Amino acid sequence: MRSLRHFLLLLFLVVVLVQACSTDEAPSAPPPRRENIVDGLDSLTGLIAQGDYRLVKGNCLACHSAKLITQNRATREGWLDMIHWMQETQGLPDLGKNEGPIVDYLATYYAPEETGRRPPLDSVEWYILSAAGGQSSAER
Amino acid sequence: MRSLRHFLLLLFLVVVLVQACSTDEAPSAPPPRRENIVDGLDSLTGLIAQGDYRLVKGNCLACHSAKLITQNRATREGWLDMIHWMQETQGLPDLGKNEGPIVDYLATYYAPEETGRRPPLDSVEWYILSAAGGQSSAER
Amino acid sequence: MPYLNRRRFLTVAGLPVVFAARLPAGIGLLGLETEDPLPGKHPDLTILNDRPVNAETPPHLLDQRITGADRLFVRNNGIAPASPPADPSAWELRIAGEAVPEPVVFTLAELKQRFEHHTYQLTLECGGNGRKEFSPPASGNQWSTGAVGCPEWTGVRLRDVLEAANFDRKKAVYVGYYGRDTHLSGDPDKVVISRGVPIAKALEDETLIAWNMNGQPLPHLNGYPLRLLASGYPASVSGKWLSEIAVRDRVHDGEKMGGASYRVPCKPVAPGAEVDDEDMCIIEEMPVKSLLTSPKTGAILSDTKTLPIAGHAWCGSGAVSKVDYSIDFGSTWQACALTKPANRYAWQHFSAQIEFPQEGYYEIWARATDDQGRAQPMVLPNWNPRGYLNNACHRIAIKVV
Amino acid sequence: MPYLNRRRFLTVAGLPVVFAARLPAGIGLLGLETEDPLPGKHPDLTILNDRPVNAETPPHLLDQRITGADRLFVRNNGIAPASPPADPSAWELRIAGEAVPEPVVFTLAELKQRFEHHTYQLTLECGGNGRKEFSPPASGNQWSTGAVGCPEWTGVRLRDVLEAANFDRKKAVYVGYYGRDTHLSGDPDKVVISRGVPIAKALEDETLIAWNMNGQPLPHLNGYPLRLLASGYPASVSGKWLSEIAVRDRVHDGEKMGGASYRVPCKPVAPGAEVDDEDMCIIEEMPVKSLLTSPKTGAILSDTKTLPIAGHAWCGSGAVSKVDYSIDFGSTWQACALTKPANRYAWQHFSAQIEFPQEGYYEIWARATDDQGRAQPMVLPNWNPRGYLNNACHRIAIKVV
Repeated sequence: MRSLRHFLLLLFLVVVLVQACSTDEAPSAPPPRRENIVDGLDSLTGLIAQGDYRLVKGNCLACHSAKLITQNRATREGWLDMIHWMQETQGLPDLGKNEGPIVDYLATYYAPEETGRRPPLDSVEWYILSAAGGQSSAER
Repeated sequence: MRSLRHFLLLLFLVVVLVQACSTDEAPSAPPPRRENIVDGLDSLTGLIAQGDYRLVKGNCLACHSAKLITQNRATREGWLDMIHWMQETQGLPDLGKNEGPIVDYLATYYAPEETGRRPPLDSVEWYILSAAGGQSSAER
Repeated sequence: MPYLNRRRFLTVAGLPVVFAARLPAGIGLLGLETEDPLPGKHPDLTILNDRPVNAETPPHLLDQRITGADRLFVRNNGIAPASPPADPSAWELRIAGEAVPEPVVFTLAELKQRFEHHTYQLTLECGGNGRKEFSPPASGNQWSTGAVGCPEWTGVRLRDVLEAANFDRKKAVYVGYYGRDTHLSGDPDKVVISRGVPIAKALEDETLIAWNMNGQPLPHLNGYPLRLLASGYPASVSGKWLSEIAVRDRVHDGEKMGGASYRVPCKPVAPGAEVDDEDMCIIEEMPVKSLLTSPKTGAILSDTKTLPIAGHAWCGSGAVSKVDYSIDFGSTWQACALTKPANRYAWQHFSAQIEFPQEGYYEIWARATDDQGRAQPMVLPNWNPRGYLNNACHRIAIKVV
Repeated sequence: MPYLNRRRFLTVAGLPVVFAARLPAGIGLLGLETEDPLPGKHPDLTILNDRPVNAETPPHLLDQRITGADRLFVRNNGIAPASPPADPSAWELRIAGEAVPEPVVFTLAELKQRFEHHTYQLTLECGGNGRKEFSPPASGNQWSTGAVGCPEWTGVRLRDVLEAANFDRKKAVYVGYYGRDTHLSGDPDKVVISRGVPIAKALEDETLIAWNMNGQPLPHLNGYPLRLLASGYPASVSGKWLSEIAVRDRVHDGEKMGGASYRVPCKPVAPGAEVDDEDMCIIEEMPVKSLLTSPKTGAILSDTKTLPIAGHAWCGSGAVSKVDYSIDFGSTWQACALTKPANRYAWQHFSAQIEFPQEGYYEIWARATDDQGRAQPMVLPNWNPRGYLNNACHRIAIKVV
């Protein structure tokens, strides 16, 4: 089993190298989405592109979207609880030596914020509403 | 005026040096409160003992207590506004080249927190209250 | 070895992957797909998660009295069936469980033919709607206000079907459902979610096995071709892609009936408290709530100080008895006009005309009160570990200039 | 060169001081003093600032119906006179201003002898009480809930004294005060604070020139030997160490009458907005408010589910008509018993007996409503740049175990 996995990994790397050198892409096809960083975020996943974010990309996104990470906030303990819950009930394997760095990344960049019992109204997009009629009248 | 100030500063430093070497303190007197750091705070003022906190000690505490700093939170712009208000109305002199580092310190260590329209109840000190009678009955 | 297409290779290539080589067939690294994750849905829905698909509806898109199929939120726990059934009329529903003498199977065609059809407008709200406001934060999809909707549903009564299966009224305690979605891990033996309701709720007139939403077949993401509907409870009791109903002789113990899932502390706890599983209780009726759907937040009034407002109000049992609004952060409240519900569990519509006293920034807060006198709180109600049941008042921002 | 004692040297020595050499005589680096900054005050007052002295009272210490002198908060803008006057009876009060034919001076002895004495229980509350909760934060002393108290004050009516000075009723618009505190900079020519009230407020029965608190001379930090009292307005209109009253023919323009001081936006603004001075209006009547003073927050009930609560409620004009409490974050409210005020502007006392339905964590919220139907909001009311007028409900935490 172990040697099979090693073989597959080797095969995988070979294929990657071969593919990386191939130029069989039609010139008119849209370019593949490459990993890059826009406004500090990994453009493919929206993860904050600092620290060990690539470990998170490599270990967490096979089963769920990065959005499940980026929309959440938790302490180190909270993130660890979620990982253990995924391991116990959702089939996530042991993360081995990557667990520490992954939890560090999550606890650092997706830490809880204090919002109190009623957060402020934020990110309001202002627009002009005419007295003549709201946008809703057509819909009701 | 300028040379008088230089003379006073020189005199001041001389006195400091003389005092620093003197041993005329009675042995039974309580030790003078020395500057040191406890739990990350400057023990004399309660300022966060990082960055240029000594500039703040040296420039801000002649007119008001450090508590006016440590209980407040503001953005860089907000702290600068307060400094300018003190200069315009309260007699604070120009801080010269220290202004930048002082404002940096304040904006870094005393930055605003988001608490929403109703902050949580925090730092509750729990105690047992007996049905026999609250602590208030004696006072009313 | 699983097939990996070129795009997946390129994106996997740069990563310190320990897991990629073990990817089961058909599972890629997420966030890298370009297909529309919300087929049939309004483009302005907010996607919270694309695997599993979770998307909510901005308040102003819920202004319709009957929620359009393209606007009903999506809260999936697993992966929807890959493709719709070739022949939906052959879709099978099995009735089983300890309180059924022997399992019975009905096809969708049989259900339609054999039982009386009923149409109700039924509110569906995710138990975690409003989770985003929890502090300390609660894990899970960070729903804002839009995991709710109220379409018209057509189907047969669960009661009629259970009676046809000759269920044992004395033995029956609970019903539990099973559906044909797939676990995120890809493991076909894992149940995604299997929840249910107490038998009394199951036997209510409005508890339906439904195939139509607003006169059309259910949207694929909302359970096509068949789903359960038990309005007033968290939407997770209303199973999608419905394949089995178990009539249980005990409280159903399916996936996501235990632990912290859809359960809250039996006794109120301090924010951030750790709560043992044994101290958690299943959520039943949802609390009273309302949503301001018109105008959209952020309206600037430049030529008037008068503003008509409108929205909906609902609760998990009984009815909403009044809705008030405030423009002074709850110091004073004014009554809104309020309609009666189309039927039990349909949301009600409120409206009012606000006259602003002067120019300035205002927040309009809406507050519904149920027929037991319980009002929406202005602040987060009881904290719970998973962030359920936040029915705090909805509010929008307005400027009069 | 100013005298510097050894302790000051040692603490100054290590600093990058650019300012120390210019220190005026008597001014040291603060936070380094060991003397009691609050002579005569209860040791459990919370010191917000020691130069100028600002200290507030924890809620449970305000449980007395008549606030003890040792428990009244201290909000000084400058430095209190260094030492009490040798002969307080010789303390002089000057009545001047455009609406007085010519200045008149009364000694404290003359005031006591010539005018009728009056005793009222008057609430005094800092306009910035509650500032701590503002978000975005507002600069200034971060008062929690304790910049309020309600002692009994004895003195003469300002009206009687102004009439004796033959003030011009037609010309008079406002009164402004001056006191004998010293500016923080040490500059004797700088006025620390000089505020006041519209003439109608000045002429009310309860507007006093007072020398006694609870039958004893005023505490030094609260204005000994003489101060103004105009209850219902921010406490900053009630000048301490009172030396002059100016009867003005215009709105008083003394120190801290303009800019953002004790003023709020004339029209409501969004949180964090920048507001021009010309768009700010002077605060007059304070809003309705209440404080839960018993039990102290944090009570754990182990042998009972019954809890008596008590506190006070007040407002800037009229009276408080009811106080309610909630243990479910405002979903439902129960009425408290409420006393009538001892006199206008005295706070009223509320009480109730709570029966908790089960064990758990509770917050008890108190909400007062004035006789105009305006209630305390559960959340921060209108935001303003300096953080005034936060009358959001007070609440305490309780555990029933």
